[in-house]
Amino acid sequence: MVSPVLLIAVPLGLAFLVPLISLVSRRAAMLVPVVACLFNLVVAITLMPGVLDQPVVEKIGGFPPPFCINLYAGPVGVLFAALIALAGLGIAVYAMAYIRTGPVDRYHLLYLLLLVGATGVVLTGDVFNLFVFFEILCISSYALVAYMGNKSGLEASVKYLIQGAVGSGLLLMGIGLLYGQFGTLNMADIANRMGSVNQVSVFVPLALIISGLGVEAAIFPLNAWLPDAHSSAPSSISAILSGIAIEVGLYAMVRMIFTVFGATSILMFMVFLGALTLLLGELCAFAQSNVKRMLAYSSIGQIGLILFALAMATSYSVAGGLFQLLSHTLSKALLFLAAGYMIYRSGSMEISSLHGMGKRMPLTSLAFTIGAFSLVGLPPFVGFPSKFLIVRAALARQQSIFTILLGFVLLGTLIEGAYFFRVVQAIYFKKGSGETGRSYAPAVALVSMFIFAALIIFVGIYPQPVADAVGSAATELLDRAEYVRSVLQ
Amino acid sequence: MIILVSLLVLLMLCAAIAALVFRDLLAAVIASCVVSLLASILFYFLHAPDVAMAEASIGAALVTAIFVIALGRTRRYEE
Amino acid sequence: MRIFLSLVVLAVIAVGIGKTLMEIPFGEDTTNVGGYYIQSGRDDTGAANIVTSVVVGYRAFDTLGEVTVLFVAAVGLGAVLAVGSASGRRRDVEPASLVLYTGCRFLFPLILLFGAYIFIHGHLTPGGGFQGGAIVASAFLLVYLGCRGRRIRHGWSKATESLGGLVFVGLGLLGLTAAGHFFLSNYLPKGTVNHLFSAGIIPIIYVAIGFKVGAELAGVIDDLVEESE
Amino acid sequence: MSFLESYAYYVGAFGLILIGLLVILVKRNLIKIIIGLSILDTGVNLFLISVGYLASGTAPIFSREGIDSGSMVDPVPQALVLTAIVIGVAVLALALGLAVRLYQNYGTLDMRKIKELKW
Amino acid sequence: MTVELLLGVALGGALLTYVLGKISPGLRNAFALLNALALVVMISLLYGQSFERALPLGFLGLELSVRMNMLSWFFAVTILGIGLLSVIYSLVYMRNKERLDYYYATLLFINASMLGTVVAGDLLSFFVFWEMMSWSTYLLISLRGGSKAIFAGIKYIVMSLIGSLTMLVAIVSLYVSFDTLSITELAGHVQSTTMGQALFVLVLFSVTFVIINALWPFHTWLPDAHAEAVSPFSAILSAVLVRKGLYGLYLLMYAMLGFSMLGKLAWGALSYSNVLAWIGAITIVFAAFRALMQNDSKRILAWSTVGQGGYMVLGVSVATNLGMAGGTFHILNHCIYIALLFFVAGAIEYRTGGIRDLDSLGGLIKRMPVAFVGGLVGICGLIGVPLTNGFVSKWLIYKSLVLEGRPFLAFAAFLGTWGTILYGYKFIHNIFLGQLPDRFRDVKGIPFTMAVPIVILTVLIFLFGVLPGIPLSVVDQVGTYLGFESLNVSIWGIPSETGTLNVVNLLAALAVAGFIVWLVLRAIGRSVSVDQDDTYAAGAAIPSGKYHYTVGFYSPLYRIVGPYVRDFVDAFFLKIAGWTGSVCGVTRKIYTGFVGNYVMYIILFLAALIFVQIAWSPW
Repeated sequence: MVSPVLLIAVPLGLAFLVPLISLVSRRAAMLVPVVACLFNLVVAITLMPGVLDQPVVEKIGGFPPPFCINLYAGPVGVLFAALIALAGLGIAVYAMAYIRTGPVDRYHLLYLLLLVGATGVVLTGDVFNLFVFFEILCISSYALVAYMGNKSGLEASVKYLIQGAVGSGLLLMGIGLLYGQFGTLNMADIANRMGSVNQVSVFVPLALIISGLGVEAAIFPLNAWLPDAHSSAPSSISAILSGIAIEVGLYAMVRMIFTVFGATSILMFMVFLGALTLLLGELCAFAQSNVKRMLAYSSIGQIGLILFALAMATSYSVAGGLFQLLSHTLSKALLFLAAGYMIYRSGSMEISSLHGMGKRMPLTSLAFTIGAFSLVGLPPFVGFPSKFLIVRAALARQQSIFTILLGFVLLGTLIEGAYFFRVVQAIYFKKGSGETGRSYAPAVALVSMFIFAALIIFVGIYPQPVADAVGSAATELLDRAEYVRSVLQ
Repeated sequence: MIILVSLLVLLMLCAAIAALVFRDLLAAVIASCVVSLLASILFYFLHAPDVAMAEASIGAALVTAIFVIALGRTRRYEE
Repeated sequence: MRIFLSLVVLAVIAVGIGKTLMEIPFGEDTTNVGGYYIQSGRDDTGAANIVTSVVVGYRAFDTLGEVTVLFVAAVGLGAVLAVGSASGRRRDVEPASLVLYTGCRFLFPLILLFGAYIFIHGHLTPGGGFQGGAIVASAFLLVYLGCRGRRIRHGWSKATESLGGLVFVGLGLLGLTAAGHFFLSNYLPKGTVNHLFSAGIIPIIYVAIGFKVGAELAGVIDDLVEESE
Repeated sequence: MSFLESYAYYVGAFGLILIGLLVILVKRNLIKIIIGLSILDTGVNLFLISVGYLASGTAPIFSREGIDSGSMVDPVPQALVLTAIVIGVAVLALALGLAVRLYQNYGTLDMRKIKELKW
Repeated sequence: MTVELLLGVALGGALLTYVLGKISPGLRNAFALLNALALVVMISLLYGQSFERALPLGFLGLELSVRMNMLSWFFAVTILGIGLLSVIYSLVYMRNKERLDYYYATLLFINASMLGTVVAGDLLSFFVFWEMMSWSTYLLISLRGGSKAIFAGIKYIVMSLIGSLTMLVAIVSLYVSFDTLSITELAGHVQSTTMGQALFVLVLFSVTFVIINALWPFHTWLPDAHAEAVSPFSAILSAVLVRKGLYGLYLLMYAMLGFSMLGKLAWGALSYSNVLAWIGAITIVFAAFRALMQNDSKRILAWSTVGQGGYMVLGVSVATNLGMAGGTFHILNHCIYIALLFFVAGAIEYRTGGIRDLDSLGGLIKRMPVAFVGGLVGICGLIGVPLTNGFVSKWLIYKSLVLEGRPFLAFAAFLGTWGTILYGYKFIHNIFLGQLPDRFRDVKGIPFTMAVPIVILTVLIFLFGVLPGIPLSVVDQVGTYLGFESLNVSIWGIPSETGTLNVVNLLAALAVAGFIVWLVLRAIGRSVSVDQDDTYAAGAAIPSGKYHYTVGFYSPLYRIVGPYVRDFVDAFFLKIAGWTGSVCGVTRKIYTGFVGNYVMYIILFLAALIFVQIAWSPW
């Protein structure tokens, strides 16, 4: 019997082990995240089939649910956990080669803790516990953004920290108000009692929580930290931030809205917000000449797309949103990883310095291209099935407002396509100045990139298993009563 | 009792405003330390001795110390 | 202009929150989970201090996360201050006066002892691992102030941090194999309430937390005072 | 008087929260902003504790036999605040570390001058 | 012989080519050639078969299928045939260039995905192959590098992305309504749809197909892309890739919607077919004049591709069996002669060191006779000179227009043909006739493997021109598959009540006319050939370069019509792109860099939420 708590406890134990290990050898610490992610991946995959039938509610401490903190390992949680472990594994492997300077043991330790925080957020069934894991996620990402110790990294990190701290303050206030009204912190319990209070009075906590989580989820007016942080962090960290951190924030927000508050009335607003975030993100990305900043803004756009899909709140759309989330994780991680080594070789983040990279680093460039195509949603890459699902969901609403919004969303995709294709051209067809010799990224980094590329193509061609998992995850997210029942039974 | 509490609250808010307006950062830090200390007393009045202890030892003492150390390595006055 | 805008915006938020607070009457019993904890906390966990029974019993998982947050911050601070640091030099400052020096040396063990008392008795009296740890750290702060030039050895503090965390997680994981098959379940005998050796794993966890928090906060101060390595 | 009785703590808590936010909004100095964060945290903590308060209650500790368990204040917010305080100090420590490094790199802590990253 | 195998060979061959190229270039070339040849053999074995089969691999719960019928077969054969010739041509043309592994692999991949679009049995796999075709084409257009090629690539992919996004919406909308994407099943369901939805879907699909078929006003990507791509690939682009748009229109208009539905979508004269026909007519005229203004050999051909697309659409939108046959046959013919012409232009480019500027070429007839013959025949086909294939198809289109009583459209088509004659003549004249510039004295003839495709295509033009019955029987089967009445095709032409197309009679008439001309010329006497420098101006010999009279060809005409035939659509699109850029520039200013502002956004967001709730309580 595998318990979902292992997904958190074992990596955490390994993380606590790292200082001891690093007393012996600093470089040995870099294996720890790899081991932890492999373990988590195995556990999550083992849990997956059972969880698709019946969610596992893990009572921590063994008390009955409203009184203990419970982990809720439903399809969503386990899917996210698997995704975190998978992306975490690939990026950890990459970082083994990529991170060479500074206190590497601390880097890998913080990285592992970031993954632990993310896993905790997606598995927990308790509001305050979610806050705590969220803080683990955020604080480790503040530190990691500044890891390189350069000016821009520090600046980005400070800005991120200030906004993140304000966000978490608001979140905590919201949680406090919730506790004041319901006297409980268990998500299912709050959901259960939600009907018993005045709906107006739960709005302020909802607004606080949306604003608080929205900072980490990077929805439109709250996302100013993202381009700075993602572009200044080491590329492996940009990859995990873009691939996991903001998605986890979005998950938390959606979980709050769907399950805890059941606030269907605000969803239309979130749909608009998603479309707006998408358009603004893509517009800003279009104007960038710095490749990592461009990727960062594109993450904003993608988050907008995911939010758009999730907030439509039909089983199709939520499935599509989750699928898009997965495909964004894989693609954006791949893009950042590939861009990382290209930037490393060319010494500059400007797109113009990537000219001729197709010849200098053919495999890395190929990886970048695959990521870019996938993100734009071209078949046969993983971005296509998710885009297909989202379009289907929007059209299945059969309302002209959704069709119009879909038009804006697709306009965003078009802009995204334009700037990604521009970069791909710069890589392949523009003549680079200066050095032209071949130089491959280290084998370990290439292996990691090709794990992602292979997944992108494989899931793109054969999306059915993912689509099934995502489908039942959507059912779980939308079925509030079932959530409450299975926790409080 | 309630008058005492109200006074403490008032004092605390004044300290907070002082932290807002002081241009001498060290004074602002001390003001925020006072805020924490008064909050700690309020915690005690609210029957939360654990929290009062934690706020006093962590929020008032350690945080202030960290602030002062950090101030020593940056500059003391706002530009 | 900016201040004006800020005030208006904050006023709107204040009004909104104020409206919501009308729904949360002050000083009245609105709890439902808390009531259960008060009723059965003593029996469930064996701790006299219900806050402790919540912190290390019912919501021990939060506490694990909390310990991790502090750990993250300590490690992160070390990473931030270590990488590409301008100089590895220690700032030369004049030594403290003899009175201060002697006073510090005298007080240091006493404060340590007090901190230890606080976290060992966490399940009985107010206080616990965090408060005790903070007091322990303040002892080290005193050393930095009074006995300049002395530093804790990083190896030891790292090992303490590590072991503290490992004990916590390890105790929790043992719960999976021991009685009840729950993470962090209290499987040790609970003893008699209000005795030092009671409440099962709670004192052990609190001691571990105390050491860990002490080491981490001291490490934080150390990192900030000196640019390490 | 009854207003004070009911809301003194809330006023204090939300006063702190709003002042903290105001500091963050209008101040440019990083240390000042971090002070603002600390005040914000204190305010939130005070609010949480006030939520759990029971007018005629006692501290939730069975320090001696015969304490009426019905009159204890809610222990849960206290547990939460313990956690929140530690999280707050963690964030503050990291922020101050970053501030120190930022000062080494930029020679200033004025956030208006620290904006190499924009657009 | 199954379609799955065909697709597998095509896709696998493309990937394998890349891998083999890493081992040995010779092996790669041989394999690419073999692969292309094998595909042609396989597709010819599939002639006349008709089936539809589900693929073993589903996609998101949808069944994917492939099918084979005359429509698919017709398009597949043009794709694979031109693909083969293009590969043959590339062997020498691309020699000594960089990135050949990439080139061959992508070329074969494009062919494979085009093949996929035409054999797809459902709209989803159609879309998937379509997108694969789009991005792989994008990857090859800019192969040459240089700012122009890169601009062409981005222009193409953005237009193409617009097209595919609209198509995706259309396809998904059909899927949402009918829960199937199989083309045959949809054909049944679509009849029951509402007018609004039918129009929605039709317009969205049409945008896609009009873009890829480069009809006005979405033609702007084509001239750049075709001119900047390497010549063998330009041939593929012009000959077959562009015509995927027509395949799409066929599917949409006839295989799925059907006549009755199309007939219902009309408000007076404003019917779908009419709009399409007028778009075709505008395209013909506009493109003819634009082509006339060009001075770049490949750009002329590119614009002619735009114009010829107009003819096909005219034929298709007339929707009689004659028009249909004309349109379909014109696809085949155009594919043959435009490929030929691109091969010729490429050969000139190859031998002259990359010169495409018509002002600086000339007199190459003696140096490159094979190219001249190929070029002349190709141009004749393009113009529609009798005895070439272009004549037959254009004749069918004109005839159908006249029979349907569309004089204005017919006039537009004639006007376009006049333009074609003018620019066709310019093409031939400026390259092959006139003086030979000194620097081209030592130009060699076309290498053998490049000549092979040219000769084959030249022969085909004549063959189909003289014996139109061979291709027309296939074209007729396409027509009958789409539900048109069968034409009565004989090997020499199409006999019918309203005037018979019979190439034998034409041949006889032409022979007589030719004989008379010959007699006249003989009676007048021979012309005298003089040396190039044998001219005098005011008694002084002028250096020969000065009166290279191909410079400024048609310049009086330019002066008259030039101001009116600017490509204002292109300018408009570029302007939109520029606006987007400035909007982006403004938008990004939100992120001011000052963290106080950022926190203000957060607080403002929260306050706005609360304020709206307090004021109006919508939530």
